[in-house]
Amino acid sequence: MLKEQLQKFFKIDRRWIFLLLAVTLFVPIMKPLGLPNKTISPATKRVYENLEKLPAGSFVLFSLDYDPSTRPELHPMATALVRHAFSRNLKVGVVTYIAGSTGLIEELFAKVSREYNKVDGQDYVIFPYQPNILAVLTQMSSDLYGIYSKDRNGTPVRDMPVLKGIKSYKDMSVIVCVTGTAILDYWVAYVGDKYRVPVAGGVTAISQPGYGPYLQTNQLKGLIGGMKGAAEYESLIKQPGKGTSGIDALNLAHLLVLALIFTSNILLILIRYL
Amino acid sequence: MKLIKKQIPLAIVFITGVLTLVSYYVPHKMSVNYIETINKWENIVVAFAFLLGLVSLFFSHYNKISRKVDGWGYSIFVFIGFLAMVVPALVSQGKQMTDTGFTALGWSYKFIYTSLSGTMFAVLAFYIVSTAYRSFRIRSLQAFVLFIAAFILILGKVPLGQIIWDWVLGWTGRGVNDVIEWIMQVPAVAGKRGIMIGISIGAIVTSLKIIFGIEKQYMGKD
Amino acid sequence: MEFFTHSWAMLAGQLAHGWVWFCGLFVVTESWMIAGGWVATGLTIFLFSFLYKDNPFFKVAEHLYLGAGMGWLFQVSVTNVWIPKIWEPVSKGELLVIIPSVLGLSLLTQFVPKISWISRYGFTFMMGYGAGLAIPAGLSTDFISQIGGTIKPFSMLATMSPWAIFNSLVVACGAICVLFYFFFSVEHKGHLKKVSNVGIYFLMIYFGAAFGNTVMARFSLLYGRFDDVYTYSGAKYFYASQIILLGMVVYFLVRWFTGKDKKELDAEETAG
Amino acid sequence: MPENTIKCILSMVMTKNKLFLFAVLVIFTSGSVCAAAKKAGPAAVLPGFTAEDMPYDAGEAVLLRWPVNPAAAAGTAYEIYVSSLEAGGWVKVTEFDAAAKTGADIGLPFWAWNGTKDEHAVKVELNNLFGNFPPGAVFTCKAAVLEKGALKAESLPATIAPQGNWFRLDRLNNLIALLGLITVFFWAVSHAKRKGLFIRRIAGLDAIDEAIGRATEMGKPIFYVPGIGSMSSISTIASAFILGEVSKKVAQYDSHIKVPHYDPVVMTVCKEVVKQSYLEAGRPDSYRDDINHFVSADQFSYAASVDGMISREKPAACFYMGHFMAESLLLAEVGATSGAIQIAGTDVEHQLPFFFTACDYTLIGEELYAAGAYLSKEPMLLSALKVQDLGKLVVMVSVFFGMILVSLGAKFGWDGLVRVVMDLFKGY
Repeated sequence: MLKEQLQKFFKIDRRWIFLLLAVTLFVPIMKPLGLPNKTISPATKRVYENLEKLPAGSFVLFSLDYDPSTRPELHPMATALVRHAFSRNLKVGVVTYIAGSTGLIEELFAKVSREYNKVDGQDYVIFPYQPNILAVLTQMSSDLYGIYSKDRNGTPVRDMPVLKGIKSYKDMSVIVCVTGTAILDYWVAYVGDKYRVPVAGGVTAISQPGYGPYLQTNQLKGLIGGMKGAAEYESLIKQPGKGTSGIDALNLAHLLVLALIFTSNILLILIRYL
Repeated sequence: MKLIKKQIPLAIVFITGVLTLVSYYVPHKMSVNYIETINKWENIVVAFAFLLGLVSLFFSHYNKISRKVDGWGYSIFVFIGFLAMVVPALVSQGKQMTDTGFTALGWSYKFIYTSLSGTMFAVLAFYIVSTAYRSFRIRSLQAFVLFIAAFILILGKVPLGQIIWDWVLGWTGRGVNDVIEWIMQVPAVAGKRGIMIGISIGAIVTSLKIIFGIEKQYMGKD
Repeated sequence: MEFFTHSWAMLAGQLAHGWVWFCGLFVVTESWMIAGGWVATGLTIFLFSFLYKDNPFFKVAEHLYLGAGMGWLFQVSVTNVWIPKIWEPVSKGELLVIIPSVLGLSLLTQFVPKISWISRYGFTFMMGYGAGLAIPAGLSTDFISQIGGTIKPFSMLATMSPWAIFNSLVVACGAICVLFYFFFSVEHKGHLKKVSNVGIYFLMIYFGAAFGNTVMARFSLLYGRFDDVYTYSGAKYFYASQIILLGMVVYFLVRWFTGKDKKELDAEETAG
Repeated sequence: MPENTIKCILSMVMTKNKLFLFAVLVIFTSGSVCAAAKKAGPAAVLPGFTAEDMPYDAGEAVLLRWPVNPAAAAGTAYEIYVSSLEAGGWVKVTEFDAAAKTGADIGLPFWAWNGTKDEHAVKVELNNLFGNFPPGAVFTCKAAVLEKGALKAESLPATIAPQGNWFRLDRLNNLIALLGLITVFFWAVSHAKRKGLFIRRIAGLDAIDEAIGRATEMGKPIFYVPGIGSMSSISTIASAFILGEVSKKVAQYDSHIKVPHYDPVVMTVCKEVVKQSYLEAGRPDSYRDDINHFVSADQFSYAASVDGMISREKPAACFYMGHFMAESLLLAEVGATSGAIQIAGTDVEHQLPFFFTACDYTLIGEELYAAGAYLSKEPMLLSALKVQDLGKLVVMVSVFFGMILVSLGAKFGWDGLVRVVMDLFKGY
């Protein structure tokens, strides 16, 4: 009798599993649990230190190249980075080479600039979307205004206070590129190495392992990886946000998958030996 | 007649194939210009191919509606969805954002298209769980190896998993990240490289069959 | 003649004025954003409802998505290809663009069975282009560089730790065994069988690791969708998610009680 | 066209004897360099500075070479200046310290470049400095030596007109591999023996008969999903061929098959293929034009609609052959729960894990390409498989011997051997 019972449970209707997953993911959204976040990975810490050691007023360039499909992992990361830059009163410039990210950048800066009452044009500037990344990267090495004469709303940037004294990579303290695409590789290869500017990155969990070599040779001055990296960065700047609640949900979901695999194997053994 | 129907198309495949192949080995400005023009042409032909798809989609759903096939009511939604994206695109000339905020296209892209495609992508997470439950059953040694690799990766990627690993296997002195690093850098690379090399040779042989007209099956046999 | 052109100009002016008014309608105000919240969470819940059972709401969302997907691609191809790459060059007299347009048009002859063979001109061009690109690039990146990549670690033999040497040996032997597994024209028996079995284990590790590696990304996406549904369930959106979810549950309950489900289930039993 | 090639051969010969001349110059000037170093003139002349056209490129770069000065004091740096006739005036291109940018840093293989460690070699790309200039434009370049910021010596300005080269000698290894592959390919195709061609068992393909048989008994349709590749992608072509063989069997068993499409061009090809198969199976009457029907050209709406069809029609067998991306698991999991036998085949290696776990049989990578030959048993296709096996053999042998040679080279310090082997197996 027990064998049939287990057999039935073995062939369980998968909709119960779906319901279980939905609940495990929805609970942390409604009430973040704040599960322990063991260690801050050294790569994330290096990005934090690169921004932390900059004197107030130095210029940071963010290249935010992600779109709605990679938003859950990368948007919390970008928000934490911009919050960190504003909390250190750094001057911020934003460029993008993915058409889909313009909406997300507007949303991010509308929210965060209110928190730190930063003014567009004075404390930060957002440049328009440019399709041909290689041409722009090489042009910015000599003269930024050659390619970006106006910001994304069309106002001329030359006399903006945020860009005072900024002409090319030499005047920028650090460049952080948050993307799920190969754009970070362009920044490292065409800018970081050639013009000796520190480049740090933020990527999705899937593409994180690929950047091991760059980190070892120090071409990349630090890397935030996936939702876990975003949660680590949020705990570094002590501002829990979507990253922290996200990592709680992922913690539970991953353990759910493991628990399910275990039960199905235990059932298999039981049925075989009963 | 056979010349126009069969010989010339095969000649087009051969000439375009060989020219594109040779341009890889010729750095001269002429071959760079050739590649640029042929890329542009390819985009244009693909745009027309898309038109072909659009017309066949409208054709099949229009037939469903006119012949009142059961479930024809849903076909109307195909046209509604199409207009819900194209009309705002016309209105806001293809721009999603202006300084005042969302344009009409920005609205329909964010609330209609992204939520639909994002949701279909997210449904994958449900199916990953049900596939994991169904197929990671250790019936053979090979299945056991598959199970172990997936288990370590899934466990090690989340902080709680790392804590559990340290708690259970802390005595080995190896953090789960090092083990994941090793798995991804050594055995996984060997497996992936084996497959990639096989694929590349297979793809090259098939491409040669196309260029030299041995693989003609796609042309039909009249 | 003069009257004729005058009325044309009047008509054009009307049309332009009408169009500007029509565009004005589409200013995205706050109420549009709330309506957008309802639409987004509604479509999300409809698509997720397929996980429970195929139902009319899913079919509506599915067909809506068919149209929206094609609509989006149409808009992208018009703004990125049709206008900048075909219409402008032709209007500027650069007639070279005619050749690919003709090849593209030839594809459309598919709808006329008698002359559908003309479409071969279009896709043979695409096939030749694809094949010509694939051969040298594939040869260089997936064939020659992979051999180079496997050999490279051994060039630093003098400075490598025994563990690193062991790893590069494992990579090299693993790749060879996997290639053995794919051998077609040789019967896999004897020691050949053992080698290809070892190859299968490397494939299993690769598949397991790749599967595990993508799990986190997919869950993050699902978390993102749930997060959106949660934001649209706020008071600002008049509790959109709850109301739609409730509506779905009520729909399924009603179907359950009215016995429609049972008839359908029986139909499935007999066929299954 | 002809005078171009003559000019190019001339320039090749010219560079050959220029190199010889340059070598003599080096020996001659290196002696004088030591002499000059002692005489601290206001701006000594940097000896042996030459500018030549960068080989194997589209004619947009210049190569500057001059011998490394072994007696260079610490902290010496070089600055490169270039000026074109129209613009005039020196434009500073780059600066680097004495140890960097030697002949060995230029990433060209041994058969195309003889730069050594004891000479500086700097590649200067002119197009992003001077925009795209007309071919034949002349540029003058010079190098300045700075010691702790102070100008110490300057080279004689050298003029050069960069030209487009006709052959990328550094891709010679790629070309030889290609020619070898083509000759073996034609040998295999022309010597296709009638019979006696062995091909090992591929489980996934033997299961096709069983799947179609099961579909006929249960009177349920077969779904054949050709993936989301375009017609020019190799796996889609292989998938169209397999569809031909599968629909031939379906016609014989008088079962029915449905093929939802993502790409209209692939749909037109598959219509042609299926009609032909029904003809060959002697059942032209049971062929219906709506076997191949277009669904959508958007990845996830295609997956959503096919999922809807599979769950509604509960097919007996599902085939997923071709190019798949993230939607592979969406299709395979819905097919699995509707109880169908599932056979998948793709060459997209990061989707193979999902097909492998969700489907009953999976054709891994090149097994998809071999499926056409396996099912049709056509002698020519079977012998073409020999080329694929030979390619794998070449890889195994070169990895094996390459490993040994390079390890020996590294152990006993034969850097030349290591460089030769490494350059052979690198993509340029």
